[in-house]
Amino acid sequence: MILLFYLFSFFIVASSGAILFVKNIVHCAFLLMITMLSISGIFILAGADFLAIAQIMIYIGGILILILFGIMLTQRNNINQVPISNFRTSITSILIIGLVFTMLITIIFKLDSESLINQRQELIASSSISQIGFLLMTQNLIAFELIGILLMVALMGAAMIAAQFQDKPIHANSSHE
Amino acid sequence: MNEIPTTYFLFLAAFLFSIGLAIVISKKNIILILMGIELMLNAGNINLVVFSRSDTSMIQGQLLALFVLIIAAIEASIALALVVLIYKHFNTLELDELNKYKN
Amino acid sequence: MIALLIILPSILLFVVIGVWAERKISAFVQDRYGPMEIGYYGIFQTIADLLKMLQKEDILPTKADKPLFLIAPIIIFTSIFAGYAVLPISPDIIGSSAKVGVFYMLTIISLDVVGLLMAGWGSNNKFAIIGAIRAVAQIISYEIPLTLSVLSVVMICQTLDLQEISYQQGIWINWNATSNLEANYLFGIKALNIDTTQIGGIFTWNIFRFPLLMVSFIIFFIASLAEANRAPFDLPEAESELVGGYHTEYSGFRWGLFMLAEYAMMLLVAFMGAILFLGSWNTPFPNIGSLALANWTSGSPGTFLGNIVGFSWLLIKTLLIVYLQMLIRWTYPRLRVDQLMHLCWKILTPIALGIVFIASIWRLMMI
Amino acid sequence: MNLSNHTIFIIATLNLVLPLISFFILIFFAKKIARKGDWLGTAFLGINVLLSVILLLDLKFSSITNQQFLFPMDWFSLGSNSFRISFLINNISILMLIMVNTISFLVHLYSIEYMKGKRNYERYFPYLGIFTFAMIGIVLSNNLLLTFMFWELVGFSSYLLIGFWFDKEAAVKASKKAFLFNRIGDIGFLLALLIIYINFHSFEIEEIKKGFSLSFQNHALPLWISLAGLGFFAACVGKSAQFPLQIWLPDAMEGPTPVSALIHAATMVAAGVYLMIKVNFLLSPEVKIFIAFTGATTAFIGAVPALFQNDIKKVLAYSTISQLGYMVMGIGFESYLPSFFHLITHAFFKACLFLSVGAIIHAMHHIKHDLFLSGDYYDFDAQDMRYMGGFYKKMPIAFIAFIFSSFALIGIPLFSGALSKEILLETSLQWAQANAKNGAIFFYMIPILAYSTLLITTVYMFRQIFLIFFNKFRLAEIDPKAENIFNKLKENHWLINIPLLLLTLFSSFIVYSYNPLDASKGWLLQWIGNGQLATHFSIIPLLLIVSGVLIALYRKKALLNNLEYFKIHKNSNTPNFIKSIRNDWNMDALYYHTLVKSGFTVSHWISKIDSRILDRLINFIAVVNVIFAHLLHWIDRYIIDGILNLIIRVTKLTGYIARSIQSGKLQNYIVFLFAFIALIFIIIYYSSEA
Repeated sequence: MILLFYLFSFFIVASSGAILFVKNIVHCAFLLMITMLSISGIFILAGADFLAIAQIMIYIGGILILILFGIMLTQRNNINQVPISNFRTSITSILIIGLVFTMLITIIFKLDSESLINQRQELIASSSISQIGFLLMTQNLIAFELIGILLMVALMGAAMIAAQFQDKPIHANSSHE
Repeated sequence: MNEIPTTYFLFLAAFLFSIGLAIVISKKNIILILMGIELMLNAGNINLVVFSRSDTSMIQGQLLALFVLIIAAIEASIALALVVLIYKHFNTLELDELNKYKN
Repeated sequence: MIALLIILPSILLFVVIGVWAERKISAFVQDRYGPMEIGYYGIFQTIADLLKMLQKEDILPTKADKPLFLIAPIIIFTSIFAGYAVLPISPDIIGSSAKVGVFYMLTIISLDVVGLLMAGWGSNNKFAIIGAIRAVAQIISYEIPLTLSVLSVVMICQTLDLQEISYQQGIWINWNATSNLEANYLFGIKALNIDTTQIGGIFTWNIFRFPLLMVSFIIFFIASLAEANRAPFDLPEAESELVGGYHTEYSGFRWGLFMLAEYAMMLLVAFMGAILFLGSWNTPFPNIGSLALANWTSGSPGTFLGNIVGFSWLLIKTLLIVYLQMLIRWTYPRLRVDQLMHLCWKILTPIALGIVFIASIWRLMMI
Repeated sequence: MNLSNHTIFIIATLNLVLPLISFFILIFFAKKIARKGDWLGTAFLGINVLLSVILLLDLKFSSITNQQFLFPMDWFSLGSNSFRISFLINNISILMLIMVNTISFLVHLYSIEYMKGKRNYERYFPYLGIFTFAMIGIVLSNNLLLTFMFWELVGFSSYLLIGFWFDKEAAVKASKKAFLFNRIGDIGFLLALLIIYINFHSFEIEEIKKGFSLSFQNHALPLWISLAGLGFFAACVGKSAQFPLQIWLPDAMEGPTPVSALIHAATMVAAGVYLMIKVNFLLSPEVKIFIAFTGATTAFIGAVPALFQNDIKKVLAYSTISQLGYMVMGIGFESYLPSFFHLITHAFFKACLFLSVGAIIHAMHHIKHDLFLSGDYYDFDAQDMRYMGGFYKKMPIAFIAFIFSSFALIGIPLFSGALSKEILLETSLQWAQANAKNGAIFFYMIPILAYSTLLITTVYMFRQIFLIFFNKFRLAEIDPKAENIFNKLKENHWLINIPLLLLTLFSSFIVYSYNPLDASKGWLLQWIGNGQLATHFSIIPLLLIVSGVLIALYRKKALLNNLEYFKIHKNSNTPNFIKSIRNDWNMDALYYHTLVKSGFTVSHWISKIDSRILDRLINFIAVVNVIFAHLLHWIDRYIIDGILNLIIRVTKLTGYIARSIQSGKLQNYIVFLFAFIALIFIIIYYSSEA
């Protein structure tokens, strides 16, 4: 169990860290896939099996594909030319990230470990799916409905924007700019 | 079944969050920044799921994480549609380039 | 572990036989012989082809994105093979009896999509990328009716666990239960008051528990064809337009992996169809009074016989579906892209949605 | 014929509104309408005449005697006070209405021919319309404030019409003079209105009457009310050209002749008298005596200059002043009905006089025009009687009209003036007798002035008749060519003659009374006054008239001889006092020397004080100010500005720093966001630690 955790953690750390340094944006996207898969593994280890599958479904089946499509539609001219961030921004970002990371770690160390004891062990053994379904349909029904509406509206909006893009004759290529 | 300590997950999430933040701050491509944002959201999700283990009766953490997932999907769909549109208009996705069109 | 040991060889075997069967079926459809030379009725033709293929040079295009190009076929095959993990192949043998089995199966297909994109992009070939994009668009679109039709089954069965779904469709419905015994009724309607729990057979299959699932099964079948990029939905690899689609640049063993993945996918969706709609590993024969055909044609779970018989029934059903897939491939013309989308969004999806809706009401009549 | 109240109200309102409509139509669209819309205005007035005749008949033959209709309506509300206005229709106002409408209509008709081809023709008829509207407003209104408004409107339209030929300097000056003199009276009106409102909280005459009878039934009138009455009388003095404000009226003759006929003879000047009749209950006995004296004085003072006038219209103007004096005198005697009666008769015969004189002037203008066409331009005054003569043969209708109406003016029996004037003269004598009982002989001054005015009137009217109609055409003596033209002169157009003939009819006794010698039994006085006046015909006026005629005949040669001097010397050897009398007793000069000059002197001194003392003081203050300002400037420049500049610099610096943060780059914002989160965390962390 703990070994699996270390394995997934390693994948997460390695792949997400690699995104920072890899210059090919498509590779970044596939590294992201590995990260997501590993995160879903972490979810399973944390006892959220439904969420893990949902993670794969939404992130890999949805968002990652969208990102890849975005990349493919926009990177045809300069496939491998992701500009490297300049020195100043690197320094500031390293500083900031170091600060934030230190902060988070400090907070975690300060946490009261007593309160973090896993109190749902017997539940984790089984699946959380029926409970999620039950809660979604009772206590969180409004949120559930609202997010459904929101999702539909967003998809329609995205389709509208994309349709706009299609209607326009492609003239924005270099000659004008 | 030896239980994985909660703090391990938290460390992982903190790391993931920092990486996401780093990507958001340092990268210049909009799509990469989006990826960074997704990573940060995932870090949050890990925390939610893990804290949900300490919840005796409910699994509110998991529910919230589920909603976060859906919101992330919405955000990504809209954002990528916009990205495509931006690319069509300016023929670039580099923030520094786009900054020229600010005015 | 047993499941892996059974499934992996059987997939390989299936591919070998499947390719031969395909050729034979196409020959049958086109009223010719097909491969006849090697082995009895050319049964070893595929093995010969396989040997030839393995000897081929593994070509890596210069401008290709090397890591993506190399990893893509592996990811595709792995993801599809991962789908077999939750497949119950007999009352006892299952890779992982995950509670979210159906969901997992559907999810795995998304991973396949990523692999396709990697292959298309990595080849740095315009046929490949167009093929990949077509494939992805098609797969993502047909995931909707597929998922909806599966969802209607889930509505009736009230579980995502494939093994549990399997148990529900036969006489062993209460095998594992210690309390609150479940019961099956004719057409799932309790009001009819015809208890089919011990009759079993075809009467307890899902398409009988909720007859509209027959329609749902057809939708599932059509969508699964599209998911597997099979004709008449083989636009991503339409030879006349795109040469070889996303695997244009592949050769040798890696091309073999694609082939393997395709047939594995066929088999996987066929398994799924059989499990979800056609009673899984349950016998089709019902107990009619003292003529206990169901009991006679299925061993009780936990016994060796039971597993063997169950696996046989499942395999028969699955192979029938595969046969149907192949027959369709060689009889139906390919769809245009707009027809493809029209079929998906304007015909299948609304019907599937309607069935989900009705299923949710039907379920209320079952309890 | 009994019309319902509603119908009467509608007819009255129509009467009021029709001229206004004609005004609005003509002022905006006259140029676009055929004949510049003269027919439209005339037609509207014709309808008005018909309507007022209907009203008259209705009232005259209604079963109720002395019927009156009051039409109150709410005008506007101020707070809780709703302000009401009302129309009053009784026998007096209906007679006024008939008079105003008829004369206005006839003048309209007359003007169509008389004003034909004159410049600004399109403006003439709208002006007449607005004047008629205002006049009818005064007649109908039973509300003092409303009356005042119409009163001012009358003054304004009179101003417009006097200055109708605004390119003539004299006309402009005359119009201004008339306007300003009217204002003096109007101040009295306004003050009176204020007093009335303070005392009675209303402008409604009916309500004032009610309040008045409640408060002062058997008491002497308080001073305030007397003053109010005096104020109204001041308004009357201004409008009706009473002494000492009468001098605007002769100058007003600069307006077109029909206008003079309508406004400065018949209607507007009568408004003052009409107002006095309306508010007579406010007049205290002292005020009445004052009014009587003023009226008598005006009658006399107006009559004398007429003796010496050469301008054909000015004679009539002075006679108007004189006759108005009679009316006002009548008010002073409390004999309102005779005054009103005289007002009516005077209106008709004076209009007739003016119109017939207008016919003569029209002819003279023709002659002047033809002379100009024959190439011999000779600039002479077409209104100067000394050039006229012998017109009776050429223009018999004008002659008859003039003779009849002048006889009416003099008061010769059988003519309308005799009926009304007789009563006034008689009353003056009775009044003097009544007042002089206590030995106050000076009250006899009034009958003496009145009777002597009668004599003078006879003389100047006969003089005018001689000058215009008899003898020979004197212009021909100066310019022989005029003889031919004069001989070819024809009778005037029927549009001029028909009004003349109609007015001539109205100048005869028959319209007012069947008894030519006693009007008190006539229908008019019977109707309006219930025949309470018991007057008898006396011989004195008749004797005076006969002697006046004799004097005129005797002095005929002398009067005509005047012309010989005129031919050569042009007025040179006229005695000074006659000159001064001719110039209205030199009152213009008097006003100039007393009021204007003293005003100038005072203002001169004031300006001296201004420049010597005030200016220096101000200069000194200014210098001090400048010094102070310099000081302030220094403070401003170096201290306040310095602080301000410091603030600006600091702000600039801050802004520069802040701007560098606000780069518009999202990533920078995120950096700052997290940096600050970390900062806050550190602060909280270490503070909780400690």
